[in-house]
Amino acid sequence: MTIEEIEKEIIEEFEMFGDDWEAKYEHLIDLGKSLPLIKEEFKTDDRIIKGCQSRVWLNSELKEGIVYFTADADAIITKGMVALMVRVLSEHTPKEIVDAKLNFVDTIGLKEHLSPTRANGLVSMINKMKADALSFS
Amino acid sequence: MTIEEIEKEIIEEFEMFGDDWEAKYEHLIDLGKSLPLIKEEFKTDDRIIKGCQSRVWLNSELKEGIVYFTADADAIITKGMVALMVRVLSEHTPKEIVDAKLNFVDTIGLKEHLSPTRANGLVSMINKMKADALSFS
Amino acid sequence: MKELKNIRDQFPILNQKINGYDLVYFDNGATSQKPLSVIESISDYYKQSNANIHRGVHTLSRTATGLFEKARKTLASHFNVKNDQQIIFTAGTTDSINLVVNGLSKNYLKKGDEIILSSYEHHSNILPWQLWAEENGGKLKVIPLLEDQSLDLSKLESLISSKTKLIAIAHVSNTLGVITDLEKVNSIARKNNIAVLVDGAQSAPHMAVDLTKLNVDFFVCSAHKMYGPTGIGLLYLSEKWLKDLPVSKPGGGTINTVTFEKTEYAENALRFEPGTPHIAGSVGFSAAIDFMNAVGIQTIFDHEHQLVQYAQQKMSEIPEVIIYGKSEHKAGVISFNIKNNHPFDVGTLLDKYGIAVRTGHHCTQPLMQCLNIQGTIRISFAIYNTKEEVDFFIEKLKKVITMLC
Amino acid sequence: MKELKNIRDQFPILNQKINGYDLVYFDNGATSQKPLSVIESISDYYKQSNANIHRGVHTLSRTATGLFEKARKTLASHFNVKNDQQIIFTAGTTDSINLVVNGLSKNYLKKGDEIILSSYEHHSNILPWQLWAEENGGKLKVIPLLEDQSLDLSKLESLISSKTKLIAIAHVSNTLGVITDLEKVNSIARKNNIAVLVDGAQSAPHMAVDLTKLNVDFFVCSAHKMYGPTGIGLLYLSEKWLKDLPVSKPGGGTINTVTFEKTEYAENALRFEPGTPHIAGSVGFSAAIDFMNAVGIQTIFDHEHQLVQYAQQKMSEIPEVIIYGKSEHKAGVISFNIKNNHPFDVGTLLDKYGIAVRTGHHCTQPLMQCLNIQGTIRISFAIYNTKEEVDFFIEKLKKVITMLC
Ligand SMILES: Cc1ncc(COP(=O)(O)O)c(C=O)c1O
Ligand SMILES: Cc1ncc(COP(=O)(O)O)c(C=O)c1O
Repeated sequence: MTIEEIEKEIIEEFEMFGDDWEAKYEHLIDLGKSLPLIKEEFKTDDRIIKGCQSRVWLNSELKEGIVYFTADADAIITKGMVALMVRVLSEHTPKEIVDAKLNFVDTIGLKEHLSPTRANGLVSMINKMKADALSFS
Repeated sequence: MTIEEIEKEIIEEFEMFGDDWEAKYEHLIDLGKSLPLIKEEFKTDDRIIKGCQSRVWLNSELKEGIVYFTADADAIITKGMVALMVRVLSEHTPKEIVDAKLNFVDTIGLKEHLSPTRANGLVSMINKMKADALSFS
Repeated sequence: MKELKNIRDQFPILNQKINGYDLVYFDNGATSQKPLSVIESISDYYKQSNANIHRGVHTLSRTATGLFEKARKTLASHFNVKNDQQIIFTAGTTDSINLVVNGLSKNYLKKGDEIILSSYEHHSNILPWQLWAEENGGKLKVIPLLEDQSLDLSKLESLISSKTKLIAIAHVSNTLGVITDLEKVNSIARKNNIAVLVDGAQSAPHMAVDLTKLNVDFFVCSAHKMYGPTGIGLLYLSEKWLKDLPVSKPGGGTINTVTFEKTEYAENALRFEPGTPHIAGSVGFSAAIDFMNAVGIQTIFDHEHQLVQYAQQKMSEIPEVIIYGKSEHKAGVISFNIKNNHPFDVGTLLDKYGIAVRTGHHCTQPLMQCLNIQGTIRISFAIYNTKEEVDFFIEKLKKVITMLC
Repeated sequence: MKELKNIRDQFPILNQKINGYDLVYFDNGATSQKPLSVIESISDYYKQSNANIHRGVHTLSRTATGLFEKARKTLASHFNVKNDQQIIFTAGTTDSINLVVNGLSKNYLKKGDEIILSSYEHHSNILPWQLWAEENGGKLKVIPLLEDQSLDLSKLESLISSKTKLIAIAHVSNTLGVITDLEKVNSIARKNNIAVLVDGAQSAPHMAVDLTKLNVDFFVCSAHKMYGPTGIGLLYLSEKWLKDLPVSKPGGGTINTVTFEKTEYAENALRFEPGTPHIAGSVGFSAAIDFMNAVGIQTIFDHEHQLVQYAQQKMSEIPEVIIYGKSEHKAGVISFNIKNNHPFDVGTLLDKYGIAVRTGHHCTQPLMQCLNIQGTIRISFAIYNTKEEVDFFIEKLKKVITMLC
């Protein structure tokens, strides 16, 4: 699937909840609760992306021209967002990742989590994902 | 004359000008222009009372229980006010000086010159006159 | 006391919806909201009286100078300080502390000297001392916590050595709400001839502070936590330090005379207020003090105390809640966590219900290290908060816990 | 340009009587008046968006943080600075200069080093350097004046030695209005590898300043002289100094991590903004910049320049008037005296006619010593001043001269 297709899939998934933000957040929390997305051995300090409050760990690997992300976060909502980002961006080419607009965050009504004034590490994570992709290209 | 009698005399003198503040200030300037009120030898740095802008020199002497003030200022309006103060307070007993209310300044419409936020040395001068009188008593 | 309804009406910001819910503002420890009287005092200042102060011969400048100096008097009388020149206007608590540290490091603090802090100090009352210590071979010592997260003052004397020069201590912990027994701290300090700086950022908004009675060397606080504007705070100096504290931040207005070779500084508060001060801020600060006194400081304290008792009672009935700072002696702050959850998640979800709380380390990372946690959720009250808001908060907190757990 | 009448309407304070006369506000060099847009941006902030910034998870805190960071961007773009982190909010010009001096004195400035100032520096750009020099065995050197009271820059190179570390210089003299040839100063400094601090307190209000083009190390100014609020100012750091300037004023918000033993400071502008910033001030500062740009900086400069030319012409026709700073290259300021009269008297009487001027040394005592005078009377213009006001001033000045002489 292309990045846009995955985004579309996520949008449809969230559309089911309509305006019920509580249900949306419950879903996000469930996503966050799914197994750790990163190997314990990768949860090292040099892989931490510091947000003001919640910490995010990111590992990026290139295999045969395709980037693989694994990640984790210590706050569960951030982790849910991280899970979405990994789902969207992982297993694509560097160029696809760098070009991704990630409009879905806006559409599913979680835009606030991408605001640079938000006290989490998510914005930095996306920047890091793109930077890593760029460095592979 | 008592302090109050001199004050009354000054009030009458200024009443002649009615609401004409220009005339009042011209009179004040004339008072200021009258000969220096202090002997040149007394215009020493230790006799300076520092205001923010205009400087006032004050000399206080006690002779037979009576306080004699002489003073000068480098700004002419301040000097006019100084002349009035000396005229009112000089040649009285320490107690009379300390007790003086100096309401005349208010009545003749020059009250602003006695405001502590005024950038001249007049308030400090009156404080010094009273302090000197107190030290003599 | 004015009726609470009436008081809330004076805070226009409270009358708004966040995510469709009425705003519940429980982040007063970070900054309080401002009553109309404060907001209008600032606009009025700019619309009617604005001018630069000191040395001005013109009418507006005299008016502005008068307002600024009246604000100083208002603060002096509020804190029961006899000589209003002991009240210095600064940019806030942090600025005040830095001014003291920089001044003291000129003569008073020497290489090898020691400063005592408490375990619950705010970064603003740690970092300036730490920087001094690093650069000058000084040392910081820390008063430990008791089981109930109040200070173990029985350890204070054993921390004191012949090198101890100052105790810098919060009057009220911003994270825990715990009130420091300053009388005890101060009597130990006096006995050992040690200076005391009190960080009153979290006490001045909530309780009566009598600086003559307190009799410490330095007291600092911020207007913005006291219903006043941003950008202005206070530094109180004892009579001794008003004379003895060296100028460390000079500039226009601080002087009697200047040549390129040599400067003679002014004798009074002005020597510590370089440049054009925050005149509008002083006017707003003064209006805030008037507001607090119109309501009554004791009324504010009692009201907040009741809210804390009530909320703490309700919260302790929720099994997942861990409350920090269980001391009875505390001001309007509750810090807590939800077992096995990150404070950030709780804060994010509460915000969805329009409830503004603070989460994280609250600029007290060393305290977090003592408690061995990453952060807490903090609710903190002001006079305009209500029992109904606490009820709503409790209801939604329970909901959030079901969502997260 | 908006019509001038229209502009005056935006300044409510101008619409008042002083001693029965219309206020003529010619004290803009001390502080400017504020347009409604600035006043209301501050009230609106307090009525709608007030919260403490950074790290906040709740909506209000995000809004307030957004406003504060937007203000930083507005300033960066106004001064043509690419990285907005190079814009530091301070309490004002004086505060900015002290922050630079304290930071530089940690590593950059060494015992025996020399600083070059100009003859017309404001006390705020003398005293912090002087204090550093006194305490650290440093030395201040002074660029002399020419006959026309502009700087004798031909002497600059001869003042430079291998010990010279910095030139601290006003962009525009607050007393004389003379504009410094910064291009020349800066090219000499670059050639000799010397840092340059520009005191822009009197240029930023009156003319376009392109900091990328100027290419100096430090630039400082105050909002209150630029139609903005009190209590806030700016410190611009070059890319190099944003990295290299040591933190000298630490506190809450400046850090990444803190323990009692060691602190790791933040990398960006935050490291220089300890404690709760003047958030309302940043919002007002930003609104003031928007106001200036809506009118047009060039329009402001031209308008004030015309007023200066006009007033100077009229004043030079009065035989008792002595004007200082006759350089052609000047911003909206005229300093003068009446022969054999004290400036204080002239100012006092002008105030009686509702004309607000500044008198005295204007915080430039060393310049007064150079000119061998006690003080001057200074009139200084802003966009809202008019030719009619100048006419009224000239008429009353003549009247005052007859009263005094
Ligand atoms: C040239 C110059 N530098 C510095 C200052 C000090 O500015 P502030 O009082 O806003 O700190 C002023 C203002 O009077 C000034 O004109
Ligand atoms: C106890 C304590 N000290 C110091 C500060 C710093 O105050 P400000 O940010 O106003 O400088 C705060 C505010 O967060 C505080 O709570």
